[in-house]
Amino acid sequence: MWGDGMLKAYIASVEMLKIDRHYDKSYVDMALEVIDAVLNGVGLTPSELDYIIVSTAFNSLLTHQVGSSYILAQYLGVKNVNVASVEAGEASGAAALDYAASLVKSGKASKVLVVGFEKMSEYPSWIVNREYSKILNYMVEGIKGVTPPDYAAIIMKEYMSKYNVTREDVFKWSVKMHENASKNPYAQLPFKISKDSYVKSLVMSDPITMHDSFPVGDGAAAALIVGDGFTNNAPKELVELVDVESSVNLPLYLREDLTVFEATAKSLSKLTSKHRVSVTKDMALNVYDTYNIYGLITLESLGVAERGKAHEVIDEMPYLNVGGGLKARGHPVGATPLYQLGELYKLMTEGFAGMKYDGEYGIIHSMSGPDNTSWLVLLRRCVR
Amino acid sequence: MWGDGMLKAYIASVEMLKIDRHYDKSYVDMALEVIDAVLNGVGLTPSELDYIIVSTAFNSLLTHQVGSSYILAQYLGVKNVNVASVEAGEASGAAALDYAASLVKSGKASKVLVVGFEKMSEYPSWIVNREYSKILNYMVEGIKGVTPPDYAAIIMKEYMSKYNVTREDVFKWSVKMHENASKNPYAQLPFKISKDSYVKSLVMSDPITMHDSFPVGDGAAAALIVGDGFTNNAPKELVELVDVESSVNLPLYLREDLTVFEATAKSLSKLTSKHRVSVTKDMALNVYDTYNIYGLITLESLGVAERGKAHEVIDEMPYLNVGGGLKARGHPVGATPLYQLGELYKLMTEGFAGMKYDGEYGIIHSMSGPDNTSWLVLLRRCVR
Amino acid sequence: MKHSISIFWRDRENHYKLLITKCRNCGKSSYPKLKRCPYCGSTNVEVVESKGRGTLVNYTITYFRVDGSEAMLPKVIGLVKLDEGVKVPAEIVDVPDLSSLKPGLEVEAVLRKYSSDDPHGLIYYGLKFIPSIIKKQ
Amino acid sequence: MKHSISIFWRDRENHYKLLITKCRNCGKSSYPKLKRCPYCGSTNVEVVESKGRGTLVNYTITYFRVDGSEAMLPKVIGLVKLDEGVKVPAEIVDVPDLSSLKPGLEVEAVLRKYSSDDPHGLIYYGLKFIPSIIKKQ
Ligand SMILES: [Zn+2]
Ligand SMILES: [Zn+2]
Repeated sequence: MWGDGMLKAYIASVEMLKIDRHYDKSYVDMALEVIDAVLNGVGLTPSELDYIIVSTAFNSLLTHQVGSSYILAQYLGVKNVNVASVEAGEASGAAALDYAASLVKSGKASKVLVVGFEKMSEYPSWIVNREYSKILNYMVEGIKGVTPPDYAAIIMKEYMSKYNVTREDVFKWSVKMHENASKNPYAQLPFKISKDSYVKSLVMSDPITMHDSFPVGDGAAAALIVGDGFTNNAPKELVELVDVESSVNLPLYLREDLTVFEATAKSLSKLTSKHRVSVTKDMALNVYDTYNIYGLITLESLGVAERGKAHEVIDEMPYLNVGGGLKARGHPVGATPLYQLGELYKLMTEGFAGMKYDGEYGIIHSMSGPDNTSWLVLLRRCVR
Repeated sequence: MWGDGMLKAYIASVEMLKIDRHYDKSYVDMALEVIDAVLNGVGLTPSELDYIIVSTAFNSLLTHQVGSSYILAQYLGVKNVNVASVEAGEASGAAALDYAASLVKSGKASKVLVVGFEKMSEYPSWIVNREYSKILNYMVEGIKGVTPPDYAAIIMKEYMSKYNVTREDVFKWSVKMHENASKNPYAQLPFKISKDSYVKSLVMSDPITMHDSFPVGDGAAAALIVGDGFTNNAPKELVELVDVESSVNLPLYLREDLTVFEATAKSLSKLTSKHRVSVTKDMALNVYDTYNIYGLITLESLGVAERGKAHEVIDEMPYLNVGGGLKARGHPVGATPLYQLGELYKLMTEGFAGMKYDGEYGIIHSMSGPDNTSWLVLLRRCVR
Repeated sequence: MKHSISIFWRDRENHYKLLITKCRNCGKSSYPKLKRCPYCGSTNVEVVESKGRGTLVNYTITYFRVDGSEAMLPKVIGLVKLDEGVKVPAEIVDVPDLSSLKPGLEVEAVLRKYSSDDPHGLIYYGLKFIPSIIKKQ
Repeated sequence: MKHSISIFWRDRENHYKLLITKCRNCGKSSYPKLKRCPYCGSTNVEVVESKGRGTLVNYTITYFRVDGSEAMLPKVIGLVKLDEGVKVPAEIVDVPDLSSLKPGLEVEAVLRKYSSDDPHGLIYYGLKFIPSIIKKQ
């Protein structure tokens, strides 16, 4: 395991694009925009990068481009750099951060740029829905027309009935996420919503409405991951990319209990045994909430709330999804974990959304579908 | 850079599936078959793996599956493992090996399984051709109907005219590859061909015929990459995964000289400056020859032949593409670099295709399109 | 293209029959026909055919469009627990009154159309579930 | 779906006009209209329009099918060197006699149909090249 004697990896910069339907920007335009912002911010030229790691889940399906990592490098005008894409469904960005951290910690590279992007608005929504549904098993689920919101709906109904939780209780998640997003300049839906706005919202898969789910939008975010050498000129507050761990769960239909995310729990127990961290209410935490119900179950699976009680603790968590979560910040899939990283990185250093976090650890949680694979990224603030 | 004081990564096993149109096997069937073979060979269970890194370029396009890494893990019945896919167009497998090596060399993992697969026979050939063409820039080339064999044809014509090389000279590559493949039990086209068989072969993009290009086939290959700890019980001859380096070239239409692969040359110069290796005629070398002409130009770009003279040296290279190259072994895209690895690994240890290589270094060359990105994997035989 | 004929055809047994994988190692059953137990990874499994009856664990009425026509919406997607103990995701059809749907409802498998390629393309058939009460009537 | 309307539309200038990017940093020209020089990475670039004339660097007569119809095959795909010095990949059309094709042949840009979505879908237009001799006749 990554131990104390080894090289360390740090976040040197993260830049994000406001999530929107950017009809005027290609995936290349979006990616280059955030790459430029990162490089300009730290005073590097593209040719000084050792690696560009791309995170995208759908670029080959939605923009017809395989090998977008080298296409990007060609537009950027760099030749010496190593480039590749990483994909783990909706958790692609977390896996890309793992590759980047491994490169730095192995001594192979000292300046790795991770860029996540997704261009979700090139096709009408039924096509985007169809392609998005390929995160489930096509041979078993996709071919029968079973889609991600269908599973969210079934999980939500099971959860409400098992724990005697109301529709309103679950919807508290949306309300909090929109409240947070209203202070996030990069959020797709930066406005507050009322506690019963699901009533008039379009139903996707009952009881999941548009207001229980993420908006479809384009986005890109880039992070520069560096080794010790680069941090000499770094600001006083530095964020270490301590570790990345993930696990796999059974497909939903094979699970005994539909209302817990075992891969999420298992990934945390890996981090706990290696770093003695646990998730607390006052921790900076950024979790995947493709649907409200997934946010709640994630908190419970991370041990920060009792089963069925997450809706009671979210108001006691000041640093939970400060950017508004997937629900309100948005979910440009391959980019989402990079947005999560950006929000936490800024929260732990310069401040974000009017807040500043002084705790030691921050955790990012990303998953694909309902916990098919779940990834945790552990960040640590180092004061120098 | 990966230095002498760092942890090292080794190849513990590589297993391959005979390349064919496996209408009876899904990508999952193929992948599990080679994963099983690797694990059984070394006496591990799936749950002992730290990581499964998938290499595939087209699985989301040709089998409708995003997140195939966790789908595989679900079929395999493992939960603790970290899983992700790596994609770099046709060079995906080399990038996957780089991620694996980084994990081992950083101390993050000690048992990383890399599995490459591609299911090329789920759709009629015009659809496969269309999806395959997405390795070029869709916005510039794809949208105009410019395809990979078109570029190979133009490059070949430029090469023949510039160096006064004949059609027959170029075709020597095919003849040698088929000769080699005839001894490779995993090859898709394990038969010899005559030196003028292009005459009766179907034209793809003139002068490129089916016999100048790779066959379309399904395949899967898996490799286990391990750290020092695991090698205690290893056989006497061990292969180290020393390094992986890559570079990016300009798109073809922006190149001054169409008859050289600068990214390939640049990647070699990176390896040379770090490890003082150069490519020699008696070295075990496995290069990408999606088209004959690319094999020849690659040899020249690697400095093993003068420009325009590669066809004169291939008969002096006993360990060149011993499996028959992409031309005759086949090219199940995401799996191809793993087949290259398997052939070299076996050649350097137990022997392959009736041969045994006793030299110190072996090199794998993989690229996407005509040198858009080119990757080199450096292997070293360690006698203990 | 929407679907691949070979992907469908290779798995036709699972589309035309409800097959269950029983693990001789850990004793658990799973869906569909598999070569390896998804719970413990053992390949010591046997495949048996379900009688095709079960109860609804839960369901959703969905308007989420994944093809170009709205004609078929809403659909009912449910998770069915077979009498043999395993759960299966499937479309529930022939529901006379959507308000009659509830967890515990008895359902049974029927062969129906999944989808078709293009207007003149292939039609794919596979298993869906109907409320058992319909057959009893 | 075959193409995305927004992908095409966003880049329509490059499909309807032959645009060249000139770098003020390294002095090199490139195709198409770009925000950054692909040779040196500089963003100090200007975009100019080509006169649309050039010569064939080389070409291929291709039978490689990437759509469902064989009607359009063979096609000629060439690399054209514009008089302004940059190379452009493009389809060469209206060639009266394929044997008249050779490196150095004078060609010029014309607007033609690229492709169309479905039988009743959108038609995409863009630049191709024809032998200049045709216009002179
Ligand atoms: Zn079992
Ligand atoms: Zn320049």
